[in-house]
Amino acid sequence: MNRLNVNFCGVDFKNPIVPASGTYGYGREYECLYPLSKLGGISVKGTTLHRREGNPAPRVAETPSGMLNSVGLQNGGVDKFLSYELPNLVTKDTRIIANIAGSTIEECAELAAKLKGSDIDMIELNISCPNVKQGGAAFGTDCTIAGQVTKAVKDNSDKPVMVKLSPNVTSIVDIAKSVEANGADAVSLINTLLGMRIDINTGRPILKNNVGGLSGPAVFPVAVRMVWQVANAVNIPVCGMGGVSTWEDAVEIMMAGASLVQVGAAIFNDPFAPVKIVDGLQKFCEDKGINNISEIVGTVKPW
Amino acid sequence: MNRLNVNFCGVDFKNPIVPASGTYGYGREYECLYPLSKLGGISVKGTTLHRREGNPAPRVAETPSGMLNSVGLQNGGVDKFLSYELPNLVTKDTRIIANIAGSTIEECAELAAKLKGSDIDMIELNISCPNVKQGGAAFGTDCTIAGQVTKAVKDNSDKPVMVKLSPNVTSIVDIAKSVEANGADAVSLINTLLGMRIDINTGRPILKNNVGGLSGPAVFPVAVRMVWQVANAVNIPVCGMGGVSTWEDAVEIMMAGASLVQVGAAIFNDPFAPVKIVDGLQKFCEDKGINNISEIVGTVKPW
Amino acid sequence: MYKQGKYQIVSKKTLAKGIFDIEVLCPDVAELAEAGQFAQVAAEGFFLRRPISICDIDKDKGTIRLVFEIRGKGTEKLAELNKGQLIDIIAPLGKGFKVMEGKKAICVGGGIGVPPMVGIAKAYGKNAVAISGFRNMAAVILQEDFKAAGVETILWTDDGSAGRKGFVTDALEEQIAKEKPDIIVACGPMVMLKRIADIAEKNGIECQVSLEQRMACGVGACLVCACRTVKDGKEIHSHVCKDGPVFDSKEVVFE
Amino acid sequence: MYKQGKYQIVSKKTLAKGIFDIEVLCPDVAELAEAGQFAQVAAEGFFLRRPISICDIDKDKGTIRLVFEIRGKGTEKLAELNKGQLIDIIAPLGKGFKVMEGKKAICVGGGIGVPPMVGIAKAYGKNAVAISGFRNMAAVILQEDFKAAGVETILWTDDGSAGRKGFVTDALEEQIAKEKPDIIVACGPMVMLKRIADIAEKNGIECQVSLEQRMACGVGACLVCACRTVKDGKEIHSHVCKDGPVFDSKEVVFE
Ligand SMILES: Cc1cc2nc3c(=O)[nH]c(=O)nc-3n(C[C@H](O)[C@H](O)[C@H](O)COP(=O)(O)OP(=O)(O)OC[C@H]3O[C@@H](n4cnc5c(N)ncnc54)[C@H](O)[C@@H]3O)c2cc1C
Ligand SMILES: Cc1cc2nc3c(=O)[nH]c(=O)nc-3n(C[C@H](O)[C@H](O)[C@H](O)COP(=O)(O)OP(=O)(O)OC[C@H]3O[C@@H](n4cnc5c(N)ncnc54)[C@H](O)[C@@H]3O)c2cc1C
Ligand SMILES: Cc1cc2nc3c(=O)[nH]c(=O)nc-3n(C[C@H](O)[C@H](O)[C@H](O)COP(=O)(O)O)c2cc1C
Ligand SMILES: Cc1cc2nc3c(=O)[nH]c(=O)nc-3n(C[C@H](O)[C@H](O)[C@H](O)COP(=O)(O)O)c2cc1C
Ligand code: FES
Ligand code: FES
Repeated sequence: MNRLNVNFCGVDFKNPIVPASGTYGYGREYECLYPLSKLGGISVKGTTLHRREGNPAPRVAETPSGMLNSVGLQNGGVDKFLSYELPNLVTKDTRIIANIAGSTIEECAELAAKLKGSDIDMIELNISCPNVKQGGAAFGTDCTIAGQVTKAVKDNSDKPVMVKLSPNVTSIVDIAKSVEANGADAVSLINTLLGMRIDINTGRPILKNNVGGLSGPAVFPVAVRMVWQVANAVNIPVCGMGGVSTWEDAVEIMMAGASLVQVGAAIFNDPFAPVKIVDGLQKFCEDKGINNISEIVGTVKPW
Repeated sequence: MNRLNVNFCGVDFKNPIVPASGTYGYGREYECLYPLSKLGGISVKGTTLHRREGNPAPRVAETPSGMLNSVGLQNGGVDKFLSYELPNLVTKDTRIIANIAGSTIEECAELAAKLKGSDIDMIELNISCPNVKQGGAAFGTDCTIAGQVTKAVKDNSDKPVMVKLSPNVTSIVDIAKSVEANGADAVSLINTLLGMRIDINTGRPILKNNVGGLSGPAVFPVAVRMVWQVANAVNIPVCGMGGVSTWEDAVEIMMAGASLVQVGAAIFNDPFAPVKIVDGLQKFCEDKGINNISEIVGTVKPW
Repeated sequence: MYKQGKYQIVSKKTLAKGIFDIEVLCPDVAELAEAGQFAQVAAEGFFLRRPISICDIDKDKGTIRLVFEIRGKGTEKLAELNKGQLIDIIAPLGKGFKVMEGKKAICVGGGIGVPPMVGIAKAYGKNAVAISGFRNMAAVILQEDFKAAGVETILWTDDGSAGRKGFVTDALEEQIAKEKPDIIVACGPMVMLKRIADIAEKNGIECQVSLEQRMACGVGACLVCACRTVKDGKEIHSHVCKDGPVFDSKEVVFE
Repeated sequence: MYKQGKYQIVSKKTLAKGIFDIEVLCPDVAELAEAGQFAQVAAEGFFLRRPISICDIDKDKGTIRLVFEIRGKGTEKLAELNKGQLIDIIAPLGKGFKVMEGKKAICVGGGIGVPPMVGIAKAYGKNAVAISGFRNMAAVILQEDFKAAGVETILWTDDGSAGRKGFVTDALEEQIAKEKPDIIVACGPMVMLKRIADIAEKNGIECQVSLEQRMACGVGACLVCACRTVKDGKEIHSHVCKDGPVFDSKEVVFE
């Protein structure tokens, strides 16, 4: 018995585990290890209106229990996504979350419009990328703009829209409430924390972009806290992520309030991480006599 | 030749390594391992106007490459500090940084006034404790209040005042500028990032306070980034901390812009960490032919 | 006074499923150590050290014994350590049990609370009675150690599969009825300690309990290991690593 | 097509100070592997895997060889692995070198860029000339491996303490003058590769270079390992782990 199926914003996921945007491409690279149908869904690489080359390399730096990246949304653009990636993805028997980002509100709206009528299951609106000059974090750190972008995308979309929040803010709850008020069907969090590493031998930042986004197990406690705060403050579902690498982590972030869980950087360490987490959750439910994993969502009892 | 002496806000430190407030008590517990005179200084446990019992236990949770704490400023109060701890500390041949925190602006002012004429070398005004209900983070996340507290303390103090900033903000640069504008002689950063862990067996937060402050190597890249941003935005010196555990880390955060470095959670893992870092820095200077460690401060060359 | 260092493991035994007994050669630590103190043990790959009681001290050989159970990932890592390898410890830490020459003690241990009873029971020798409680026969450990030191042993298990069936608190009441001791020392779950403290108080016997709390520094500097105690009629937060782990039971505020 | 698993180390050798040669029994990987591909190697305690070239492949024995130098903490950890232990790798990854039946190749390696030359030189066998450059005699590695495969070896060192004194680029020009090859394959520092690409172009010889870049996934999914290349006259970001590590030198934009 599959005890893991969850309904998130009206979309049925066979399990709550979804590789995080930007860490899994469009799934092609992992298919030789296991069928993508084992995954609840895939949040694809951030898609922009036009092809982007991203930032210069190096784009990655290791950190204790984590990493910084400064990819800067390299992608082939939405048309390539629709014509080349999506037709392939729809054959994989897994949910497709289109992660989109724009430099202006209009661009975001246009992106959403382009995805209208397509076979994607949901939109994840990224207003929190720390690695781009326009849009990105600038959207995600201002309540008013965050709300406006959300509204623009909702107005142009026929899919559930999940808004991806930045952790680099004083109050993530305020941003979450603002996007909820503007029609977001769900929120996902956390995107990466802004960080920096310096090569002490050269005296230069390791990343060519100087700064980059921190992810991996190091950020997990911050993610759990933010998911918990946001889940308690909004009435829309929460997709949790940030450092999840084991099924225990998935249970923890779900107890904090996440109905859906994305797994990112952990995949670089262990490409099987998402499927191991799925298997672990299934066994956890069986061992504990939990009929459906959704039952644990938000069950943490604060002191 | 000691290549490590630094002048910070007019105070001479024999080296830039200072155990971080709250992680080293008043030094008494480490004296049996090495003389405190090996340290540049000690930032003592956060001191409040009156004795505080702090939060209920558990007050600590382990995290990947780090830990959460929710001590909540347990301390004996400023009078006990002045009568019992300070007389002992002044005999130790190391600089004394009094870390103070108040629930109101008036309390902070009063604390500063109490320290007037005492043998402390500097004040570190903590406006960023995530574990107390009043004051603490509430001060450190608002530019205006941060400025007001700073001014109140400066007006009542005859010592250099360093203001300790919270990383849980959208723009730490804005807060830093505000405290600078209000007379701060230096800033120190980062205090802990707010985080949470849940015991999945009991479904309850591990910390009795539910949430706590994240520190240790996990936060190091965030600290380096913030030190770099702040050092580039203000004209007062920066005391850097957050995850520093090796001399290489100390060099890195100094290159980012820190003139003084505090070492916290690393001490729990290795009580000799601060002295190992001092020795490592000295050797680094010798190997590289650096006459004084201050020469590397802020030397990172961004791309 | 404590030391920090990497010391050699000179022997390793499995006492029961998931329970290990390692003997560490650390003359400087052994020299300072007292029964009831503990060590902060580094587990590779984990940020915080794990507090483990010093089960026994051999000052002549210069060794201490650490007996621990796998409870999570850190102790699992510690269990991988083998004879000949180095273990990184900070020890001895905290305040141990009182040893009163010529006085009679009952040492009560429950489960993984039994190890710290070995050292203190030995100190009282023939004047000590060691009451140990375990879930079942498979979990029984360290009884021979008490006997070898001339300590009278009383064994109870929850299911009666070894010794008598029932809880150590019942065993304690029986033993007090038989021969009232001068002091009771105890280590085990909070509920057990609370009951023992009550029994001690009712019978007017001095009682020391060894508490647990999550720790960071282990030496009294970080203040995370708070426990509620009463001093001069006022409730305050003491610290398990420095003021304890051994406390007079009258001081402890049991929740 | 690649595999991920923990495979046994069947031999370990020290080739020079800080340079290790480990042979890993991984028949499924060896079966798939081609010269020039690499492995993503997990180093215990470190979050990211370390990319290491596949130095040599023995499809009959089912082994691959990884030759690596200690460059930092991760490779230091890898160097602790011993014969009999397991190593966690993802391999084979990326695109290897072209093997053209019956054609002549010059394989140029500089320093730790020499190991990936072993597999490809072997593939060309007697049709290959291996030019290797090292800092000094103490750093010289793998020359016997080339010879055993019937490959002509040319050795230069920066200080002339072994072979001839000078840079491999000079050696390459000399060799081309002697006998023009059909292809040049090279691995080493960027400056060396750029020079070699220029020499190849000047002489109208096809040239493949193996690039390095910091990596995360190693399989083409995360896009961190960008390198500037020219495709259809347009400069784009390709990815070392998937589009490379071996690139046609004409595609590469050397900074
Ligand atoms: C003074 C003292 C003496 C102890 N003596 C012994 C002993 O002799 N033998 C023995 O088997 N155990 C003893 N314990 C308990 C032992 O410290 C824990 O079982 C151990 O820390 C669990 O670590 P883990 O990594 O396996 O568990 P995890 O749950 O993975 O650990 C996560 C974190 O929680 C802490 N933690 C979890 N449980 C406890 C606990 N019960 N007490 C304190 N911290 C905890 C860990 O130290 C770590 O920081 C003692 C505890 C204290 C405070
Ligand atoms: C395709 C490819 C093949 C390689 N083949 C070999 C080989 O056969 N033998 C060999 O000795 N080395 C090889 N390298 C280089 C090797 O990957 C690095 O020396 C190693 O990653 C350094 O790790 P560290 O932990 O010792 O250094 P640290 O500096 O501590 O590593 C920190 C981080 O930077 C990365 N990093 C540092 N230097 C490099 C580098 N030069 N290239 C890529 N990532 C780096 C590390 O992987 C890690 O993520 C290869 C690199 C690539 C990209
Ligand atoms: C290499 C890399 C690329 C990423 N690209 C994107 C992206 O394109 N869009 C996006 O919304 N998030 C992106 N992220 C953020 C992740 O989706 C995720 O929010 C973050 O990494 C935290 O999760 P983790 O700790 O599990 O990796 C990227 C993360 C990494 C590591
Ligand atoms: C147990 C603990 C107690 C702390 N108490 C204080 C405090 O009283 N005052 C203060 O300003 N910072 C306090 N801090 C924050 C540290 O001084 C430091 O800013 C933070 O831990 C980051 O540094 P680290 O990663 O090196 O520990 C405390 C940190 C810890 C871990
Ligand atoms: S663990 Fe630090 S004071 Fe007890
Ligand atoms: S390392 Fe991930 S794409 Fe190359």
